[in-house]
Amino acid sequence: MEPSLLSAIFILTTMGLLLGYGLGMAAKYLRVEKDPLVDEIEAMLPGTNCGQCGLPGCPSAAQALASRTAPVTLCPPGGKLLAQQLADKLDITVDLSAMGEEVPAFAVIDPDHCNGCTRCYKVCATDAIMGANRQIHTVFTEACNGCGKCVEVCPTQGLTLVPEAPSLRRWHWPKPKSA
Amino acid sequence: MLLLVGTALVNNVVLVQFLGLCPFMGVSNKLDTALSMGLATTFVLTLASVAGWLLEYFVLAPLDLGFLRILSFILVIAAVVQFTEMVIRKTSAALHQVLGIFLPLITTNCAVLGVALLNVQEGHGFLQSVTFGLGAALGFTLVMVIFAALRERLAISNVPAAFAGAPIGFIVAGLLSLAFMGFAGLNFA
Amino acid sequence: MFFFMRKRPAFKGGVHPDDRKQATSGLPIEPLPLPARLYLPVQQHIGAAARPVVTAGDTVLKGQMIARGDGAVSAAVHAPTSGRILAVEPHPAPHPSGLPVETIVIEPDGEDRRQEEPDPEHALNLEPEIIAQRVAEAGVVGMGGATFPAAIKLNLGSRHHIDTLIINGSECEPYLTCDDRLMRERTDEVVDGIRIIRHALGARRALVVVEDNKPEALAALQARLYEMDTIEAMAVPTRYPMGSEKHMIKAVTGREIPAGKLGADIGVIVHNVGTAYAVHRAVRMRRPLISRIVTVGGGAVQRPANLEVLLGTRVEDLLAHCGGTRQPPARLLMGGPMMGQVMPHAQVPIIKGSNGIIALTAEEINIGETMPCIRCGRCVAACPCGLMPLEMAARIRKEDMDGAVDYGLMDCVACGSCSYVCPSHIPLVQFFHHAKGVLGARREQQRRQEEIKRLAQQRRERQEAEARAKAEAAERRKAEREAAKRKADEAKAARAAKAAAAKETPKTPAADEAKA
Amino acid sequence: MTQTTPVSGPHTHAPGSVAWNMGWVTLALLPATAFGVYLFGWPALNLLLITILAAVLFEALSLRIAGRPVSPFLMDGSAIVTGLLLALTLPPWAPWWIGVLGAAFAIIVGKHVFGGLGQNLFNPAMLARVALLVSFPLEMTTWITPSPLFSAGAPGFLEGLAITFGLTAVPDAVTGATVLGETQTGFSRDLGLSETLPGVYAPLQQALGFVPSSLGEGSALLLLAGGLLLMARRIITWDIPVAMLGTLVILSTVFMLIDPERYAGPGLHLFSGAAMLVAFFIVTDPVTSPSTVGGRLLFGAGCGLLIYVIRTWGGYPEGAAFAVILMNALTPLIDHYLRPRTYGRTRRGKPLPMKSPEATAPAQEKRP
Repeated sequence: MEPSLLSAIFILTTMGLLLGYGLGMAAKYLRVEKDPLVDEIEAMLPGTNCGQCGLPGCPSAAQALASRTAPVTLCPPGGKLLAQQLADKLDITVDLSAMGEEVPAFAVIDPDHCNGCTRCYKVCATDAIMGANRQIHTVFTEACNGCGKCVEVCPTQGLTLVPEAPSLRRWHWPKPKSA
Repeated sequence: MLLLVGTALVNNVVLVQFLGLCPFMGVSNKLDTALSMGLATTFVLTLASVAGWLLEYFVLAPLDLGFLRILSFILVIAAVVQFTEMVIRKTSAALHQVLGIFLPLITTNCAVLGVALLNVQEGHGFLQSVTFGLGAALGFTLVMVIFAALRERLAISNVPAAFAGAPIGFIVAGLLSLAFMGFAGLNFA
Repeated sequence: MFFFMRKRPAFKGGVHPDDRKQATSGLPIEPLPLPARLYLPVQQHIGAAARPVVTAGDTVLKGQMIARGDGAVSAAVHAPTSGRILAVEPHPAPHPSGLPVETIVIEPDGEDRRQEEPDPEHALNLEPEIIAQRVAEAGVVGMGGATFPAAIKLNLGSRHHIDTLIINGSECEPYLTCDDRLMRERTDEVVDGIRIIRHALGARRALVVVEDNKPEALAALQARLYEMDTIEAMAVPTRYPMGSEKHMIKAVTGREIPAGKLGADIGVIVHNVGTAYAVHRAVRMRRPLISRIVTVGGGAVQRPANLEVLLGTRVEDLLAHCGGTRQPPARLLMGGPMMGQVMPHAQVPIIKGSNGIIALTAEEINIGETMPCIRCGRCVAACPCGLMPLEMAARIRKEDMDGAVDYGLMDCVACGSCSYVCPSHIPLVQFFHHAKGVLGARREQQRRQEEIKRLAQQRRERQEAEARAKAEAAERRKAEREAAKRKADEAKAARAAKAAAAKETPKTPAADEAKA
Repeated sequence: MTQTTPVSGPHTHAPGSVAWNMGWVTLALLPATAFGVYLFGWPALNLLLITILAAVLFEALSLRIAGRPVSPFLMDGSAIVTGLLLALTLPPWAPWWIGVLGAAFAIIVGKHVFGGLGQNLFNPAMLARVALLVSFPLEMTTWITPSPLFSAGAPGFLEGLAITFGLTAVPDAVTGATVLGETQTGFSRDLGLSETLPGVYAPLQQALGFVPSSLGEGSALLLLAGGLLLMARRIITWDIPVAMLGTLVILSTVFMLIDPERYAGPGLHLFSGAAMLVAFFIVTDPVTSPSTVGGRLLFGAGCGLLIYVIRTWGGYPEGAAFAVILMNALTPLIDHYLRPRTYGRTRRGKPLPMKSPEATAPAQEKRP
């Protein structure tokens, strides 16, 4: 073993040790707790655990988003607005033109079909449906976010999702054509 | 001083010597991230050229371990980058999250290692190697900021779909280096 | 040559459209005969729609309130003439979208019988609150086109120290001459209205501001204000958008309203000349706002005129009165060409804010094909609010609304100067209207999502509370059952012990069994 | 037909359009172009026509590929202006393929790759000139001593065609160097200005343009006249030309006072090379210059500074093209930081502080 080889090994190991030790100290001194990202994303989601994203609930959806295994457009009730916020949060550029300019839709109960079986308001995540046993039920449009779970559950197909009619208050200018 | 302007403009690290292209293309989408990336690289690069010089003249030259130069430089640069990453993660998690993978990548940034090695190759003294490192880093940051502003302008203009994103970025980088050729042969004699 | 000697410009930016007022500035105000039907929308002002207080079939007198203001920011609507209410139903609103609005339809009976009116009284010794209350009852709103309920501004006088009241007679929109004629023909009523407003606000001085392209109006006002010390008439250079509140305050007092604040916060309130006239009729003459002066103009109109029109009269009646249109207009506008809106058809009613009906031909509009933006910066120079319209429009085109807000979208007053000067004919203002609409829709969606998140949270808590309650109840019942079982065991054990004791003393068991 | 779909915003418009602007720019350039063609004869005319034709053809080609409607965009004249400007900066007797290649680079890479009119980041004409200068140094620096159109030595029509299409080599006798080229070679042979200049530089002659130069840059006075016309018609704004020429004059005067031997005076800098053409027609291209007055002043000053630096210390005798491209690269940065002050806000964007303390004294007690 020539001397230069020996000294080479010696120098590198000492430098490695020295720098390793220095970084160890710095790591302890600059420690940062759990990644706060997941909680922030969960706070942004609607929190109704409606399952339309295919994941059991909003916390697991947040987890999937944080680990970037799920697209930001996974949450229909959140719509384009939530997708845009999530995209900004995770700093990814996403093409939202695919999501149509969706008009909020509300569940509407057809009185002739409703036999008061109360299955729908048990499953509604926001208590938007009101009605007693064997009485015709009604839907609070204010509280309904159009998640559609009640439509699936209703035995007599009395529930349908109806988009909101255009009104002067909600109307806004279309985007002009640009050359 | 002349050396500083020379390395920053005349043979700019990115546009003339074509070093450090991956962060140049990767992090230049937004102006403020490009600026912070430039500053982080300046910090690392200047430290690296100083450490490079110290290593060369106090350790490698006396024991003529020239063959160890690249290995030891990379070791030191990696340590400095790791330290920088910890500082950034501590000070602003947002910036750390935005820079993301490109922060540890400074270690492999060819400009950082390149400048350190050039220092040794040119036989710069201590002061010269610091100004050389600083000049290269300032050149890098300047060009990063200019390029980021250009890409932000491209982001809001309707570039044809075939060129949108990276392709137009490469074209603009090419045109920018074409422009920097104007500084070729600039000497204040 | 004397470019430098011009005194400090009133405000930065702005444009000089050719004012094209010659056609109607010389014509006196002429009343419009009573139309066949009157269509009065409940939403003629900024704020909540008024709530109808009449139903189909009622007969109403002239000046009777037919819809009450709903809440703080609203304005009442009154019957312009006596007649029968045909219906309260949706009719097309005077809005480019052509969407319907709740409208009260009156069939005039031609007698024009007025509601019995208390006789006029001296208004200047009334308390400001009473003045504001009368103005609110009369349904007076900003007549310049903004239609902000005037009573609210009068109440501002009590909460802020107002030192200057500005009466906006600039009328910087091309074609419109309704304010000009009002100032010339009804100077006394306007001046009286100004004195009432100044008294209500407690303002130290009042300034009637008129652009120097209307010398006759200025002369009329100055003659009338000659002996008054607290009210003066003031000429300002003709420049669009002098009529905008922010820029009139800057031109007259040199002060700027800080972003997010009101004029009242820096001690200045601006009212339109028409509003002053309406305040005079409401407070002194005790007459509600039932009619207004409308300029009918534009290249396509046979005989332009300034008409005094009952609110609710349909645009087609105005056009018919002015001899119809020479050719189908390229665009039929309500309001001036700079900030006015395209009407989908002529079957829409005149409302409190419509200061003009302009039927424009294609040449007058100078429609050009929209070309891409060449970043020439003329819109930046023209913007009176100091914004960068091209940068905002570029971001809106890319659906980056927040980027547009960063560039100052919320400070834009949509005056139209940028679109006016753009060489590429880009409809910049429509981009900004679109962006504000989308942001409004987003805020609305955000509010609904928070609401729904709160409801979902409430439901979850209710369910957990129920589950806990059920669990406790089950717990309690279990505990009771055990207690009961335990008691039963003890009782059985006690009985067994007694029975055992009874075996040793056979002689008394029969009695025990009978008793047990 | 009455407008029924909702159309917002102002329903009246100031006169003027993109085509109107481009038309005026072409008009303002005509005198200098005509003089250049007169000065350098038929080959110059051939080169000019070929370059403009190539520019228009490539524009039509790019529009078709991009699927855009060809007629409105072609008619706006921006391709003609780009072709014309490029031709004016080329050496007068350059071969035809220089013109065609330059037009291709300018229109395709310089403009349509970015997305067409208004989207390009660099001035197409200057970009093409830089690319040609770097790739074909010989053809781009063969300057011709002026031989007016019908004078003795001038090539006839057929000869002109032959020169442009490269059939006959350019005779050496005819070539000469521009003033800047002369000073450059003089320094390399470390001759002071006092030795090199008298033989080459006569201020009046230089201003009028009877000197070797590129096709359109000879007559500084005609270019100046064209520029002032554009300013009077409000097609271009005064700030960029004044800032650029001002900086050039100030720098050259200061350095001339320091060492007249080494540094040329303002007269030479203004009237030689591309200074006038660039100041009024190229640097004021609205697409690649900042959109605020402050931004434009800084932009012009930057161009003047870079032109002076490259001309005096740089490797190339004429730095105008590089200077313009470099400053174009800085335009987005200038636009990002130099913004106008918004009404009711401070220059940094915060709402204005309330000057008079918020006197909320109720109105009662101050009633007169």
